[in-house]
Formats: sequence, structure tokens, C-alpha cells
Amino acid sequence: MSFDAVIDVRNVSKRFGGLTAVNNCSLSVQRGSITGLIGPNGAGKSTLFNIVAGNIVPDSGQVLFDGQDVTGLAPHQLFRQGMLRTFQIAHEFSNMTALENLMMVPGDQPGESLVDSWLRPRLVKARETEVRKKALDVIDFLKLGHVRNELAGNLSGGQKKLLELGRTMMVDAKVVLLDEVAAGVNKTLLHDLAANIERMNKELGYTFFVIEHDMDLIGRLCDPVIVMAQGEKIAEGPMSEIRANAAIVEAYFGSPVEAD
Amino acid sequence: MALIELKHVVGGYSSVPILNGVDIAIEQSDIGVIVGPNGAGKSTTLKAIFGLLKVTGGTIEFGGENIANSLPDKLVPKGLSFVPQEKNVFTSLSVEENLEMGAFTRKDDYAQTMAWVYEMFPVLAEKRRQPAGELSGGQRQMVAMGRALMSKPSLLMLDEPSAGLSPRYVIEIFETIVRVNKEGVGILMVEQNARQALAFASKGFVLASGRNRFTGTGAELIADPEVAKSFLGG
Amino acid sequence: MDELVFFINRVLISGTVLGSIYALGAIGVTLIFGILRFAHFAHGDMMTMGAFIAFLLASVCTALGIVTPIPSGFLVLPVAMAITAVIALGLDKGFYAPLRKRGAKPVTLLIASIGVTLILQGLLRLIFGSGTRSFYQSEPKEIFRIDMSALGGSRPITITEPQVLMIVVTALLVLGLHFFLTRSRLGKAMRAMADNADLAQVSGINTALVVRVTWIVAGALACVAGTMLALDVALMPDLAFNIILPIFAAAIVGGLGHVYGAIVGGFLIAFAETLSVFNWTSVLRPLNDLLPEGMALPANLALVPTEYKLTVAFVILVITLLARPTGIFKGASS
Amino acid sequence: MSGEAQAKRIDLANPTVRAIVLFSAMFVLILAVGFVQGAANSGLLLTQALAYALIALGLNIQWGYGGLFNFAVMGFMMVGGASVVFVSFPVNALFWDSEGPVMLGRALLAFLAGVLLVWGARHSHRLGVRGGWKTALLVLAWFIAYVVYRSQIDPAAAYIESTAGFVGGLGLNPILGWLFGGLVAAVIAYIVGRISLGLRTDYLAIATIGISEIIRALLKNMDWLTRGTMTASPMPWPVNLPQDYQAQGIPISESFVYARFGFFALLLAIFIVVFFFVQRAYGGPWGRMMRAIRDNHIAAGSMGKNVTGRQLELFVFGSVLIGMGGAILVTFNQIFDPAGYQPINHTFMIWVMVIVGGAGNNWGVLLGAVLIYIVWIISDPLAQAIFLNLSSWSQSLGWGAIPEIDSRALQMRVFVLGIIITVALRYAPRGLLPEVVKREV
Amino acid sequence: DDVKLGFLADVTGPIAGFAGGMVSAGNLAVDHVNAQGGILGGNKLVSIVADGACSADTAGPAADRLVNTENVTSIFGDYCTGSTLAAANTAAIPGNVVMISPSASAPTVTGLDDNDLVYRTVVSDAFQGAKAAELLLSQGINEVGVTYVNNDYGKGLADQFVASFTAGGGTVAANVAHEDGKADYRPEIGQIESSGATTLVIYGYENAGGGAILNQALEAGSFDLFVGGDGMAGEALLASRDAASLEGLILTQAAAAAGDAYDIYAKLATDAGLVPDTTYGPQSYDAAFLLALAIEKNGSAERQGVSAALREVASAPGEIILPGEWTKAVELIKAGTDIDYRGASGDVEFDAAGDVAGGIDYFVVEGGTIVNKGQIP
Ligand SMILES: Nc1ncnc2c1ncn2[C@@H]1O[C@H](COP(=O)(O)OP(=O)(O)OP(=O)(O)O)[C@@H](O)[C@H]1O
Ligand SMILES: Nc1ncnc2c1ncn2[C@@H]1O[C@H](COP(=O)(O)OP(=O)(O)OP(=O)(O)O)[C@@H](O)[C@H]1O
Ligand SMILES: [Mg+2]
Ligand SMILES: [Mg+2]
Repeated sequence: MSFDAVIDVRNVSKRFGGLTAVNNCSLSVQRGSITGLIGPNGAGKSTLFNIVAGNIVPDSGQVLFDGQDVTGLAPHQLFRQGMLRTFQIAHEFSNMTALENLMMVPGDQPGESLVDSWLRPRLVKARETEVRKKALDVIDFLKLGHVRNELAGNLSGGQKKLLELGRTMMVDAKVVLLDEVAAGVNKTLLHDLAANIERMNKELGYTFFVIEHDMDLIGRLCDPVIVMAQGEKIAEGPMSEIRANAAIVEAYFGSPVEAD
Repeated sequence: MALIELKHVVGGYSSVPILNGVDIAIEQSDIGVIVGPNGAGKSTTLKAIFGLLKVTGGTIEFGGENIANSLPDKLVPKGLSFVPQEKNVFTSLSVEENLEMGAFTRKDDYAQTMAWVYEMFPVLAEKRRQPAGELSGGQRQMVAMGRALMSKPSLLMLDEPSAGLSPRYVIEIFETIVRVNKEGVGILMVEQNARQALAFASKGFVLASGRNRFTGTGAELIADPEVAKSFLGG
Repeated sequence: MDELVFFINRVLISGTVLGSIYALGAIGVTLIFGILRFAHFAHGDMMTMGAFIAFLLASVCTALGIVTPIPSGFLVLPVAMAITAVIALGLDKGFYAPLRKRGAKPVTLLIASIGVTLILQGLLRLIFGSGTRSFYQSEPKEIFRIDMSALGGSRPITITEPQVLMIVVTALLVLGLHFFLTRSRLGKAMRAMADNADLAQVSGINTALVVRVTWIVAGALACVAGTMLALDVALMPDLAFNIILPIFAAAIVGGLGHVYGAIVGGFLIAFAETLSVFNWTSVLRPLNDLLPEGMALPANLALVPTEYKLTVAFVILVITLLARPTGIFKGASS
Repeated sequence: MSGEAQAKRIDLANPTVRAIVLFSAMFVLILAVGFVQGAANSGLLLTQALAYALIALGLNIQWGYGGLFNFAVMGFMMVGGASVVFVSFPVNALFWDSEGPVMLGRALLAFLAGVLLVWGARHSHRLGVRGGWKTALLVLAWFIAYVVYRSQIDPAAAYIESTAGFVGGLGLNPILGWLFGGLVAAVIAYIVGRISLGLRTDYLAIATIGISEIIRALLKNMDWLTRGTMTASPMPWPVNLPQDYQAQGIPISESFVYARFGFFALLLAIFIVVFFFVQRAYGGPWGRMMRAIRDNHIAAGSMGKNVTGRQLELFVFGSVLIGMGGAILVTFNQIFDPAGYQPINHTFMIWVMVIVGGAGNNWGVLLGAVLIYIVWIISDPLAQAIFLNLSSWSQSLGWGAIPEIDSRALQMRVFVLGIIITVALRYAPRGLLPEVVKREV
Repeated sequence: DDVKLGFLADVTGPIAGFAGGMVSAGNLAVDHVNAQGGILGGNKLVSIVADGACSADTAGPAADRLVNTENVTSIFGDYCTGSTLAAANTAAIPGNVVMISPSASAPTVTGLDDNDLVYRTVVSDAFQGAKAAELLLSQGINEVGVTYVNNDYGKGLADQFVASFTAGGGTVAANVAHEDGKADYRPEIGQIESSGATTLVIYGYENAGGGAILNQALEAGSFDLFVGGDGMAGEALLASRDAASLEGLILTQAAAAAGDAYDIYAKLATDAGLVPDTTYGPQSYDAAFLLALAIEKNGSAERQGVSAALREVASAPGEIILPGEWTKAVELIKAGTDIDYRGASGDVEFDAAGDVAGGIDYFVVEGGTIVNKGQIP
């Protein structure tokens, strides 16, 4: 079935002490899709992301990226192969400005090699100008222009999340993993962001793999949606189908709150 | 007289002010919800009330007394309580010890309050000996709220209590908040799940750039097309 | 039998005594780290200072003609602990509190504590000179020799009075500290603050009070540790400065911020030191009879020469950390 | 006073202005010291201060750029020192004519065999050995390697110590020795880094302290190699010694000045080149990447930066400078004395230089190194002046003089230094010249 | 004008424990000079103290300050071998300044290419170690354990002792280094004890590791007999210990001058409120006093000629000068009579390398006191 799966997770398990966070889980993400991943708190979604992105080595099982076994590869190696992720809890570089946070993302900057930075200053400078321009564009899009010179550690919770998202726009990636980018982000801005994600998917061919608790967003963007619970995949399909599944609705959505 | 009243509060982390005049008034029976774009100063407002940053202008009156720039260990005995958005439980302490820490400022016997908290969150009574670090996200949020309630506050402040929670927990948490409010505790909270929160809020405040932009009941704000478009995502 | 007695004297007793010293020092270090999140390098000199204060008080006692069955240095300990605690509070107020207030990084506090070390060392030398002193100038040190002849040994098991006191005191203090931290409100508040200082503040815990209590406890513990050490060996201005590295090693191996970790770490380092240079021939000598003619155990079967004693302790440390990067008890980090 | 009033009007918050003001103050201090102490002594102080600045720069690369808690500065300085002894100390004919080289050769073979064995055990999983078996095999391999090496090196060491004293040097130019010192430090840093860079903050600190103590114990006790506590001296200089000038008929007092400033000029040239390259790398994307890794290594890894590789790069780069600085100091002082190295003087003092100067700011570190070094040197007469006066004052009050005041006053130099460190940090907790945030204009 | 004498002292760092006493002893000599009419026709002799910190990095600049900034005539110091060599190479030798070290006893100092500028009043370890070995063998002690402080002093002494002792047919069952300043030496003691030796030779310092080892060995009751070098000698040995348990303890030390030179010094020191036999105290007194004599003999505060004058005042033949006899010495020098200083630490006759030769005395603790048994034959 995984003919055109860009990410293929096969029988992956991960335990923390006595707790099995991911339990023999298999799933795949099709090239060019925006795949959603939902499930109750503690279902193991972020752990699965960590495994796919190389931040955690699974106890057993395999992860295939573009048809190749990448289990156990370091995050920076996966980045080089075109995988980019965001973090649920913002991982900003707190002592660097917002702009610098974005400028450090592009790979293969000649200035990052000691020899080049000593001996080929002109090349370094040319690339640096390019990177800065790109970063400024992204920052404006995220409406963070006025805080671009602020230390990232001093940004508000939501602004950090936006920065987290901004990183994915700094490079051309094959696959982007988004871990709850919407949490804490203002809804109006979120509309623009969603539109941009759709655009990147359609026009630039990015594949997105999205963890989200915001059902409106999932409903608008994602097809298919994968449901995880207790470390296992329990369902997959379009949102409408998921909503129709009584068990999931009971376990995951609950009943709407009464107005006072 | 309002339980808490912020009049044109100005303040910030350094010399540059983040709050440029915030006005908020909450009664004991109110659930107040602050909404607004990212970086508007919502969290900063709560921190300013709680003495965690410098207020340089305006007044914050709580029970008729100006409490601007008082520190938490003075404010908690007066009846204020605060649940930060993240890292809001002591992970290495047991659930019961977490609750005790909430009662640290109390000199009287707090056994009754603890029973009340356990009654409200029965699942916590089951896990009272377990370290809070081993609980799920939703349970932690209950511990955090329980801890804040242990000081018997008249005003409970919450910073994005629903962020990161799965829809089911969001509902639960909001229900709990309503319940706590019915027990006679005023609520002031910041939310990005704005529509849902404003639905049961008795007062709503829209902040932008450190200033009030709209104030009204929750229903009024939801109904206001301008607010809905600019702040609630249409 | 003699081999066993030798092992008891040279490994069990020595290791326990040394381990108690390291543990007492490391508990203070680990407490300060847990609450204030920095490595307090001047802790060793606080220990030395405590010992000197006890020494002064003991001299006063002797001068007043007070004779006691237990060493006077031990008797004056409560007073000395109180004084050292006050000095510890003063050090915090004078040097560390201003830095904390300005939000300095842990490393800045660490470097400031190096400055404090230098200040204390200078003062100790200015006031007391640089020579060595003994608590037992006027009274002999009592030595218990447990005769082993009944069991067929020719040598006694030997232990001195201060060593017995030290082991007992360490055990009592650890127990007391345990109850303080798990049962008292203030103790729990200390643990809460070590866990999450921001939330502790938000909960209305008087963090300034907790910090003060931490320094009081750390200062009092330092005084006990220093005095016990000085009772066992001798008193000199660099008494504890010289063992601050193994003390830190103990706190780190155990996992910073963990009182029990500090104890385990202290004994681990102490026994590593003791065993690494222990001459195994001395206990294996009976095997010589079993070995074929012409073959004998070498005279010295120690793992390393004594010059490398501390080295072994540090090798153990590095290996432990490689296996458990934040110490045996999963410690905090700054 | 008026200077300070003026400084108030100047915007001290502006990093450039602050740097200019503080460096001017430093030059005034140097001039004052030069005026009081004379040219010859100042030449010596400046040279040593600059060597320390080179070392501090190395530590700044590791801590200021990378956030690596390297507390093995002393160890790397000693490595550099031992290296320059080996390269530049005069040839010991006694050793080369003896059996020593052959025995050492055998020991080297044994060492390599041991390395091979351990390497083999580490890769034994390729042969299907796994889990506990592999660990057991590894421990066994280490043990055998240790025993085999000891069986060769112990007799060789005893033989060399009894026949030739120690191996002596190669008699080459000291500058080659400095480079070699940097190289050896690099190799050791690579090994140490591979082992320990996975540790964080204080845990790394104590592990490196341990490694530094291990290096010290080895160099202090490997008499056959370093002469141990018996010290290797006098080390040759790459430039003329005062004696050489005296032989040319230059008066003694001037000969000191010529010799010292000759050495200083050479060192300054090296320092400027190093500083230029370090600054250039730090100012560009390389520095930005390193700061990102320091701030959040997990995120940096996910943004495609090879965290372990880069941290190793920093660790090695910094250690090269520390090793070179250690080698230069040995050459300048003309002695390698392993017993003279103390963590407090050679590790913590360098940290004080970096933190007081301003971690992450090379200019700040240069300032901190020179300032702390000068303070350390003038604390000697300063402490005497203060405490001799205090003693006579207490005498005049009838309390009697402080006993042994001559030596106790001098011992108070550590007190003076302690006060200066704490006061400096109190008023500049992020260092005199803090790291500059790169804001756009 | 004042005549400046540099005191290069390691008062901070590893030997801070006894460096202070050495400075005081040196100052006692300076006081004697000044109290008895001063130097060079009534000038005051002043000591300028600088800290070498027992570290090459610090001793170099400190010596240089004395030589180039303070312009001292001669230097008393440094104390540690490493710092002495650094001070000599950095400043004293190129500056043509005489240095006398009271304590840098390692054999390395002998071989220093010093233009006859570096002297010492402490006997080279090589000599004392050999003599001690002979003594023990002659008393029928054939098996010993040795512990030495791991620095140039202890190592030099122990190496020579072990070489001579084994060459003479004895067995060194264990030879163990110890570091000064540690709290606990029981492992070291245990290693020696386990070798079966019942005699322990301690080459360390009484007021540092050596003394602590002695205490802990006594507490454990591990050995029958103790032997010590000059670092262990001194009244303090008995002052803080139960003398009865030390019965029979043997000490070796450079032979005191014929006559009562040491006793005279001891009285002078006690009168001045000092402990006479602090570690290297007598050697320090002698070094400072000799420099004063040499300057007086040389006739000016210039550096040129001090070395030659030092050899004249220190060596026989000549009228004997004892510690404290400054007025007498000055008069004799004025009269053109050759003098010969006999110091508190021994005869102080310098050989070609600037080392003191001379005999080694040995002492035994008998009946609660230290009894001088005379020179080791
Ligand atoms: N590093 C860790 N150590 C121990 N337990 C962990 C660790 N990381 C995650 N867990 C546990 O594993 C389980 C799965 O966590 P995970 O973060 O993957 O959940 P999630 O599905 O992302 O939940 P949420 O929606 O709340 O983010 C949880 O019970 C969590 O407590
Ligand atoms: N410690 C700080 N130092 C300086 N500025 C800060 C600090 N914390 C926050 N700010 C600034 O204050 C402004 C308001 O922040 P605040 O956290 O109050 O926003 P918010 O309204 O809660 O936003 P969000 O919805 O994203 O949480 C932001 O622009 C932020 O950059
Ligand atoms: Mg998650
Ligand atoms: Mg916020």
C-alpha cells in the first residue's frame, strides 16, 4: 500500500520506563498530502514525531523516509534529506533575535565552515544577504516585524509558536512535521497560516504531517486524518468519516460545553 | 464594588512598556476572559496583577486596596491565585504535596479545603500519593487548578488553561471552571480558544498592543462582527 | 583472621569515615544546588570556617576549665553551627543575593563563589595563621581497639572516638534531614522550590524564606562536616578546600539536587578511592599456601599506585556519568 | 572622579562606547603599572597577560560560543607545556645512546596493540557479539590492554629514569613546540570530547575537572617523559634572552627590556592573527550557528546542524589555543613544573577572566584576561600595603600587631583578588563587556 | 640609604602552611642586623617580600619585581624548587642577583647553570637520603616501608634513600607517594602496612601530610618504628603528640654547627616569640643572615661581588660567627679579618655548585624528648 508513501512507519515501539508511549504502531504519509494526526493527550503523537524526525531512537521497528530506512539517523541528517519539524513546546534560540532564529535555519551556508568563513568572505557575504532577505519576508508574513530584533526568549508564548512555524518556511523541504502549531496562536492569524500551508502544499509540493487538537483546522486542511490512542493507530480516513465514528467521538471529542 | 479593578495600568519588563493602559473589572460572580492577538499583552496583564513585573502607571485594586507591585506571597493570603500556562505542577512532589504547597500561606487548618478539592476532582483523590509528573496533561491541569484553589482564593487567574488539551479535556476544564465559579470564586482567564471561552464568559476583554480594544459581555463580543473578524478568526 | 581484620580496618572503616566526610559535604552542595541552581564552590571553605569557629569555642571552653567526657570540639557544635549558619546567611546577602536579583546566570554565581572562596581563605589565614592545629592539644584522642584474639586474630580492629562520632552524626543528620524535607512544611517548600522555583513563588511560598533556610541548613551542615573532619585529622586553613573536588564529584555522581544521591555519591567516591589503592595481596596472602612451589602473589596487588588514587575516583565518576548522564539519581542541571 | 563623571555622560550601554572606555581604562592601568614597576617588569607582565588572554580566548570559544563547561583548562595547559618540553628542550644524548628508545618503541607497540584490541571489542557487534557479552568483552579488552601496556612501559620508565633521567627534548625551535602543543591538545581534546561532550552543564564540568586531574597525575608522575616533580628547565626561547643581549655588551637593565619586548612582539603578532580569525568566524554564520547550538541543541539538531560534530569542533578549536598558550607560558618562564599547576590558578582563574571580561565577547575576554592578570600581580604589593597598615594601625590602638604579618599580609592577596572578582560581577553580572546581541539597524 | 633584601616567599599555594614561619625566621635575621647597628655603616636592612606561590607562572614575575622594580641587592628565596628555578632563570641570573634558597632541596638545583648566583642552605636530598639508609642498615633494620610527599623534596629524598638502602642489602617493601593537604592518608598507610614492613620512613612535612600520616599510623597502631627526614624534625613533632608512643623514632637532619649554634638560635627565636624549629626555619635564618654578611663584606649595596663575598663569609677558615652575632661580624669585617659563619642549620660551607655540604646528624626520641645522637658516621 505504501507505494508512494514518503514516510512509512513500520511496527514502531517506544517505552519510557514502565510506560509504553508508542506501541507497535504502523502508519504512512502519502507524498503530497496533508495528513492529520489526532488523539487524546498522552496518546504518543509527539513521541511518534520524535521518532520519525530522529530525536528519539525507537526500541523496535523501522522508519522509512522516501523509501529508505532512516531509523536511528540523527535529526540533522534527516534535515539534509528534506525533513523539517516543529516542536510542540517552542524550542526557540532564546538568546538570539527573532530574525537570527530564522537566519540560522538554511543548511549548507558556506559561512558555517571555518575555512570558508576565513578564506572566502565574499561568498559568505553574498549568501548571507540572500538568507536575510528571505528571513525578513517570512517575519513580515508572520506579523512579527515589530519584534524581529527582540530576543526570542522574550517573545510571548504565541509569538514563539509562530517563529517555530516560520522555520519551516525558510527552506525547501520535502516533508514538514507540524506539532500543534496552532495551540496558543490567535485564530485570525491562524486562518492566514492555514491558507499558506495549503498554498505550500499545492504550489510547492510540500507534504505536511500535522498534529493538532484544533478540529476546525484539521477539518479544513487534512486528508486523511489518522487517530492514535495509547500508542497505537486506531483509525484512518477523511475527517467526516472520523467524526462519524461513535467510539472516537466519545473518547476524544466529548460533548460540547454548555453555555452559562 | 468590583472584586478586582485595573485602571489604566502601564507596565513592562524593562523601560519599554508592554501594557499601555489596561482597564479590567471583575466581580466575584464573574468569569472574565481576555482575548487578543499574539503579543498583545494578555499574559503580561495577569503577571502585572500578580506582581511578577513592574507596574509603572495606573492602579490595581483588589478588594478596595491598591495591590500594584505587591509580591505573590503577599497576594495569595489576600485571596489571589494564579495558574500559569506551562510548568504549573511540581512534578517531583506527590499530588497531595502539590495541594499542600497551594496552602502554604494559610495558617489555619486546610483539611476541609483539600476535601473540597478532592470532591471536585475525584480522580486526584485516587492519585494523591503519585508524583504529579506521572499524570496525563489533563490531570495535571486539574492538579494545577486544585493547587491554586487550596488558598481559598476569591479570584482565580488562569493563563490559557485549555492550550494543548484534546477537545474532550477542553470541555472538561471549561466545565470545571464554571463549577468553581459557581462555588463563589471570581475567574479571570486568558484564552485563545476564544469563541468557546467567551460562550460562557460573563465579561470579555479584547486586548491589542497593550490596550483595551473592546469590552463587553461574552455574548456581545461574539456577536460583534468587527471583533469576530479581527480577533476570533471570522 | 588477620586478613579480615585488616580488610575491616583498611577498607570498611576507612571507607566509611571518608564516605561520611564526603557525604556531609556533598549534602550541603547538593541542597544549595537544588534550590539556588549553582555550584557553590566556597562550600569547602565554609566547612573550614565552621571548624575554626568550633575550635575557637572549644578553646574558650578549655580556658574556662570545662572538662567533658566527649571532645569539647564536639560539645560546642550546636553553637558553632548557629554561628556558621549566620555567616552563611551573610555570605548570601553580601555576595549571591545581589547577583540573583539581577538575574545572573548560574555560571556567574559559580565564579562569584570562587571569589568568596578566595576571600574566606584570605580571612582564615589572616586570623588564624597558616599553621596546623589540633582539637586534641590538651586532651588525648580516645582510640578504641577491639581485641580479636578471641577469634584467632593478632591485630585489633581500631577506630577512634571522632570516627565513631562522625559516623553516628552523619547517620543522625541524614535521618533528620530526611524527616525535615518530607514531613515539615518548610522542608516540602524547599523541595517544591527545587522542583520549580517560579511556580513556588506563584504559590505564595516565601521564596526568600526558603533561600534563608537553605543557607542555614547548608551552613550548619558545613560546620558539622568541617568540625568532624578536623576532629578526625587536624585543623588547617585549607582543610576542606583540598577535598572540595571529591565532594563535588560525590554530589554530581549522586545527581545534583538529591540528598540521597549525595550520600550514595559520597560513599561511592570514598570506597572507589580506598579500594583502588587497596593491596589485595594482604587479604589473599593465605592463598600463597595453595599456589604451587615457586609461585607467590606479588607483594603489591593494588589496582593503581597511590599517586593515582584520586584519578581512579574521577575515572569512576566519568564512567558513572557516561552510563547515567545526570547522576545515579537523575539530578537537576543549571 | 571627573573621569567617572564624564563616563556617565558617555552612553555606557552602547557596546562600542563601553569597550572604548574600558579599554582606555585598561591602557591607563597598564601605563600606571609600567610607570611604577618599570619597563622590564612591565614587559614581563604584558607577555604573560597576553599568553593568558590567548588561553582565555580558547575557553571563550568553548564556553562563550558553545556553552561547553570545560573545566579542564589546567590539563590542556599542561599538555601544551609538556609538548613544548619534548620539542624544544635540548637533546638528551644519554637517553638516545641507551636502550631507552627501543624499550619505548616496544611500549608504543604495546599501546597501539591495546588500542587495536579495545577498538576491536567496541566493534565486536559486527561479529554478532551483543548486549552483556559485548560489555564484558569490552571490559576484558580494556583490562588486557592496560596490563600489556603496563608490562612494557613500567620497565622502560624505570630504566630511563635510572639511566638517563628522562627522554629530554628534540632541541627544535620553541615555536614548533607551541604548534606541537596545540596539535597534541587538539588530539586529546578530540578524545576527551568524544567521550564526554554528551554530558550537560555541571556534569560536564566535573567530568572535565576529573580528566584534568588525570592529566595532571600522569604528567606529574611520568618522570621518564616530563621529569615530573624534578622539573625541566631552562627552556630555550625563540628570541634572544637577556643574557644574549648582555653578551653583546648591552647593560643588564636594558637587556631585560629588549628580551621581554622581543618575546612580547612575537606573541602579539601571533595573538593578533588568532584574534582576527576567531573574530571573523564568530561574527558570521559560523558564530550564529554555534550560539544556536548553545541556546538549544535539540532545535539546532532538527534545523540540520550536526550538534555533536560542531561541539567537538569548538572543543578542539578552543583547546588548541589553550594548549598553545600553556606551551608559550612554559617557554617564557623557562620551566615546566608539573607540581606548580593548581586547578584554582590554572582553571578557575581562566574562568574568572572569561566571566568577568564577558563570555561570548572576544574583546571582553581580552580585557578580562589582562585585567585579572594585572590585578593578580599587583595584589601582591597591594595586599601588603593594606594589611601592613592595618596591622600597624591595630598596634597603635594597643591591640597589638597581627602575628606573622609579613606573610599573612601577602596571603591576603587572594582576599584582594576575591573582593575584586565579586565586586566586578556585582556591578557587571554579565561581564564588563557583555556578549553583543546582533540586532539589525 | 636602606639596603634592600628581597624575600621571595611561597606564602600562598601548596606550601602556605609553613612558608609563613620561614619568612618570620628570615625577618628575625634582618631584625638582628638592624638592632645591632645596621648594615654598611648604620644603614637599615629592609626586607621586601614577594609571593612566588610555589608556581613558575607567579614566581617569575615576583622575582622580576624584586630584581627590576625594587632593585634589591640579593634575594632570600624562593622556597619550592620549581619556583626557585623559574625565578632564577627569569630574573636573578640575567640580573646578576644572588639567591639563597632555604628549602629547594632537589638535586636539580645543583646542575643549574647559574654563574655562581644560586645557593641554598638546605642539604641536597641526595646526601641526606644516603646517610639515612646507612644509619638504618647499621642499626640492623633491613626492611622498611617508605612514604614520601610527591614533590621535588620528598621524591628526591626517597629516591636516594631507596637506592642506597637496597644497594646496602636492605629491602624496601613499599614505596608510596602521598600528596600534601589531604584529609585522609589511611589508604597509603594501609598499602605500606600490607607489605609487611614494621618500620615506616616518612619523607614529608610534619605540619602537613607527613604529620597526618604519623598521626593516623599511630592511631591504627600499624608500625613499630618511625623514621623521618628534616621535614619531620622539630619540637612540634612531640608538642602535639603523645611522646610515649613515639619512643625510638629516628630523625635525620643536616648536622648543626659545632658548638651551640643551634641552641643560640633557638634562644634568639624563642625570645622573639617564634617557634625555633618550624620547618626550614633555621635554614631561613641562615640564608638571610648570610646575605647580610655578604653584603657587608662586599662593602656596598651593589650586586657585583656579592657572590664572591658570600663564599668568603660562609667558608672556613676564619673567625667563627654564630647566629645573632652581627656586631662582632661587622667589626671583624672592618678589621679585615676573615670570618666563617656557623649557622643554626649547620656549618654552611658552600661547594662549587652552591650547595651546602656537611654531615647529617641523627636524633632519637627517648624518654619523651628528642636526643641528638651526633653525626652519622
Ligand atoms: N521523555 C519522556 N520520558 C518519560 N515519559 C515520556 C517522555 N516523553 C513522553 N512521555 C510519556 O509518553 C506518553 C506519550 O507522550 P506524547 O508526548 O507522545 O503524547 P501526545 O500524544 O503528544 O500528547 P499531547 O497531545 O498532550 O501532546 C505520555 O504519557 C508522556 O507522559
Ligand atoms: N521577559 C520579557 N522581556 C521583554 N519583553 C517581553 C517579555 N515577555 C514578553 N515580552 C513582550 O511583551 C509582549 C506581550 O507579551 P505577552 O506574553 O503578554 O503576550 P500575550 O498577549 O500573552 O500573547 P500570546 O497570546 O502570544 O501568549 C510581547 O511583544 C513580548 O515580546
Ligand atoms: Mg504532543
Ligand atoms: Mg500569553
